[in-house]
Amino acid sequence: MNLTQPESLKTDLTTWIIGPYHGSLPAPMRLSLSLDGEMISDCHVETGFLHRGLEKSCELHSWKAAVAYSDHLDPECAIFGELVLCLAVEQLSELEVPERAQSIRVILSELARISGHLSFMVRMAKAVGSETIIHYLLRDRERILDLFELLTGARFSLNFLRFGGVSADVTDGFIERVLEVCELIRIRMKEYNDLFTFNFGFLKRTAQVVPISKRLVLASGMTGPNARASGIELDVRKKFPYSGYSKLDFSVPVGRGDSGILGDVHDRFLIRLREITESMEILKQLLDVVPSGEYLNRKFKRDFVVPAGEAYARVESSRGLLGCHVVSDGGPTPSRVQFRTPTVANLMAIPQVVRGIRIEDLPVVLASLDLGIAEADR
Amino acid sequence: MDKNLIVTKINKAVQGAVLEVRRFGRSDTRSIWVEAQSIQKVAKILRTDPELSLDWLENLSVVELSDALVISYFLQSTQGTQPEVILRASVVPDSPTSPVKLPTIQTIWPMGIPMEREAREMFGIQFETSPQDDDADVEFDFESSPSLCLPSGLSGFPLRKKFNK
Amino acid sequence: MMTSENSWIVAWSNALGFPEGLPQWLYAVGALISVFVFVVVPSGGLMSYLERKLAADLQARVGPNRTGPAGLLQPIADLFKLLQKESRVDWSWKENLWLSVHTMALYSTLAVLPLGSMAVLVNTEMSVFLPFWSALVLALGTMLLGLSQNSVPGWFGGIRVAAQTLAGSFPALISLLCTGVRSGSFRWSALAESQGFSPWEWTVFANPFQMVAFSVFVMSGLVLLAIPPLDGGLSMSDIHGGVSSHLYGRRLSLFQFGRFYGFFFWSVITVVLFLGAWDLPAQVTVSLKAGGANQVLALLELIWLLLKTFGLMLLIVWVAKVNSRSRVDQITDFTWKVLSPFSLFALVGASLWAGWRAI
Amino acid sequence: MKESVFSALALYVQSVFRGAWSIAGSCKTALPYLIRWGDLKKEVTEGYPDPISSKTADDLPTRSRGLLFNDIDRCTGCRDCEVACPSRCIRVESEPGSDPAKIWVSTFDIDFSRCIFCGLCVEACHPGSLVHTKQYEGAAYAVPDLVASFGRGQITDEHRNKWAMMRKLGESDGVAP
Repeated sequence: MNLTQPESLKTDLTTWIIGPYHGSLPAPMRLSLSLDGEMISDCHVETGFLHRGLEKSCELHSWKAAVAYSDHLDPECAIFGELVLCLAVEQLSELEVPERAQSIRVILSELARISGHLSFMVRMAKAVGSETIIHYLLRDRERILDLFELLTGARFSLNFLRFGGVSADVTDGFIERVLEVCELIRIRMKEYNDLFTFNFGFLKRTAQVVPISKRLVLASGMTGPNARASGIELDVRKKFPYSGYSKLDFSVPVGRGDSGILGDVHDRFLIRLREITESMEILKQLLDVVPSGEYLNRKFKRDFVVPAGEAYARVESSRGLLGCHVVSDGGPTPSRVQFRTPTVANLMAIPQVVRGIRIEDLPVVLASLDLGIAEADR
Repeated sequence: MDKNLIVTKINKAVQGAVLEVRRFGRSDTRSIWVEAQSIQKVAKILRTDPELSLDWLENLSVVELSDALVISYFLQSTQGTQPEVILRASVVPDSPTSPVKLPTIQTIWPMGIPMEREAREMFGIQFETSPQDDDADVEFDFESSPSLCLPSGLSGFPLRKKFNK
Repeated sequence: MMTSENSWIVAWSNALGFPEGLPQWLYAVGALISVFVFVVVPSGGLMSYLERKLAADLQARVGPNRTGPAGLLQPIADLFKLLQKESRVDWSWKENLWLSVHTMALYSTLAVLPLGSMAVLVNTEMSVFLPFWSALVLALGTMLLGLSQNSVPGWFGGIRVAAQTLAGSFPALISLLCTGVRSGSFRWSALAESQGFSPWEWTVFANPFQMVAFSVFVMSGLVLLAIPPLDGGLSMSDIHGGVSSHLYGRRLSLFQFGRFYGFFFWSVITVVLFLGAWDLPAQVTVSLKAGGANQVLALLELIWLLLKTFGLMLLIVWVAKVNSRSRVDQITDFTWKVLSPFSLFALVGASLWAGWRAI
Repeated sequence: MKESVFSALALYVQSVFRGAWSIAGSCKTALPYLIRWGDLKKEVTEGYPDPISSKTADDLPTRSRGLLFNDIDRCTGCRDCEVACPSRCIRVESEPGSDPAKIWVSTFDIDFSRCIFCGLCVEACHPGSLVHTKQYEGAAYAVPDLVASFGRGQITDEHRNKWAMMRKLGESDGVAP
């Protein structure tokens, strides 16, 4: 028996269950990984920790409460949940939204998209471990949240849209403040580029790391920036224009694979950086001339009843295609409100994406997929 | 021309599957009502037929209307050959709180797996895989039943109208 | 080992009224304790405060300002907070054993710490390599501390620290030799004399190869001791700080102070080797020595040395706070493929330069 | 043609120096913050609850939805807010008061542990007695303390006979109470 050599080197897979709350997870979900040394060989995703029965509570309360509930679909950028619900109900009850309300809605959703992408970059920075940029990003997102509070009264769950328009008109200083914030973010972009895109350390952690192939994106139903980073041209604002997007000219950034492989973490990051500049372009075009007129369709009075029928609307949220299927039986409460959320597809693709990478890359990959668990569990 | 192209194709493959073609709500997309048990065959045609190639399932939503469960598949084609189509079927459960059986579409549209799991948990629709499914060329082995969303001890299907804890 | 007439500890013990002619080891122990208590612990507190303030300034925020004027008492507050946390019930003797091995290995370098022309306890030809040995034993202690926690973060943390130290040791040694090539010997005193007070006399700016050796020495030190910019082994994001994930209370403060001490003694050695150790301007040392005020000279030299050390440490902390961490395999690749070749290049260059200068 | 050794060496050295240059570049961007250069680089943390904190309650925007306040005198006990509230956190009990036309709202509790500050109740309130204040410091040490009650308290028997006695007085000398 050779003293130095062990009889048999026991090298089976170790399992490591990363619980709902862990430093490397951007949101409460449980990953049971089977590890082969540092490499992840298999991963099982368990979600449901943020299930609040949103759709059931929409059925139990009035239509206006459903709008307040759809805020909590994706707490980070609440306006998209409200917008998709309002668009569906307006399509259902053939309620025409005045021009001014449509542009206010687009202003709010573009601001929410910028704030969503800024918090995405915060999660990326936390995963990669560079602390300074986190504070810069949060400070700039604070300016946008101040804008939300100025216009709607709340920072995150706005509850500002109503069927047929918005609940209040634009306050006086709002337009100038939005232009100011756009200018501020344009200046800050240089800092983000210095600390992120041109930083060799960040490139080393994200370039050519975990590319997602186009076939996996199509098979798993991924949408939004993750899909566009892998080269799939799908943007609801272009394919199914809603609420005045057809009149705006903006380009949709698509992954160019400029760090070697198409669809890697660096592409998914660059896409969001470019989308911030695109959103600012849209905001500038909109803010030049905010159409005057009604901000709420006068038919939406206190006792507005949604007629019987059903409708499906879709919106491009900061995470992807957000759809809402609304069914009403003419009664005071909705009979069914079903949300199609983009994070569900991301969660399903995680086991494919994560197979074969190192555990140090796991936080970076999970952050790059921008998982909003609140909208996946509903 | 394409108004009844789909209907003829489906009828040619599965006799009498299409019950009716109606406008979906007040929008101009068409919804095709199909016989519940033949959903899988119809789905295979919609997916594989080169002219139709509706290969992207955007959403699977289940609605309970006065004791009938209506399941609707929102379909799009990435090649853009077909405008958006909604495949719908309705099933009547024998009691308001009892489960219901439907053929699965996992092998045809893999992105439907989490949506089917959601429907199974919330509405009690058991999607059972028919035997000839295993020959499908599934490129990615997605987990067929990712974890549940509800606490383990909960019996009954929450989104049914008659669900009371 | 320690010539008694000019050693400061003898002077201090006489001044404090201890009887004359105590045995040598008693002086050595006295020196070790006084160095630890009066130099290392206060600089640890000051450095932790400076690091937090620097990080706050870099990140457009205020930093500690509640404890004492401008938050100066923050290190003491942190220490008490950690100390009063009660330790885990099921501590395993293995963990305590490896924590003590880890600490003993670390503080053995105290004997070698060069803190001034008269404050050097061990001033032999091998004195430069002794801290190097303790860094390796420190890595062994950290690895076994991690493995003994039988938790996944601890396990991975331990293995990663060991891999990192192995990689970092080679370029550190080679760039260590470059200084010896220039100053002719590896004694602390010889190294200090070969450099002067003004930056042009420092080894760093003597020739370009020494500059390369300096940067390689600093970076491989960071890799060797897993210090923030290159701390893949203890990364917070995926394994919760690796080895330190299951330490808390007294043990965590002990571990963190050990980490700081490693960073501190590596910077002191870097300053002594490359950045003109405790050399004050020539006329100042001569006049003080002539006037017999050895204590004041020792104090001035110590302060000048610590100033340069804190400057270097703050520079490293600044780079750590701004840039992102890299993975352990990237760190070891970087060490083998970039630091080692550059250190060899620097060694060859420095020796050629010294040889050409000699003829 | 195998790539010549020198071009590989040049590429290697160039990538090392480019890497070092980019790290230095990032450090340079953080430098102005260190020396507070220009107002874009000042620290943005606001002291709280220091007196000099800039964000006191009154410089919040006009529409900000803080803790609710109900002016009980103008409240008619119509319970519209209770119906409109999505999280059902308002509880109203009312009964006819001394003057039958005017309602005595005995309890009006808002449970701030459930309230999502959506503002639907303020919209539904006709008399406009329920408003959002600008207060945002609503923390409490125990969950029951989170319930804010604006009611006038239960009507006790001595209230009733006092009113009955007043009503009798009122009818006798023809003066309404």
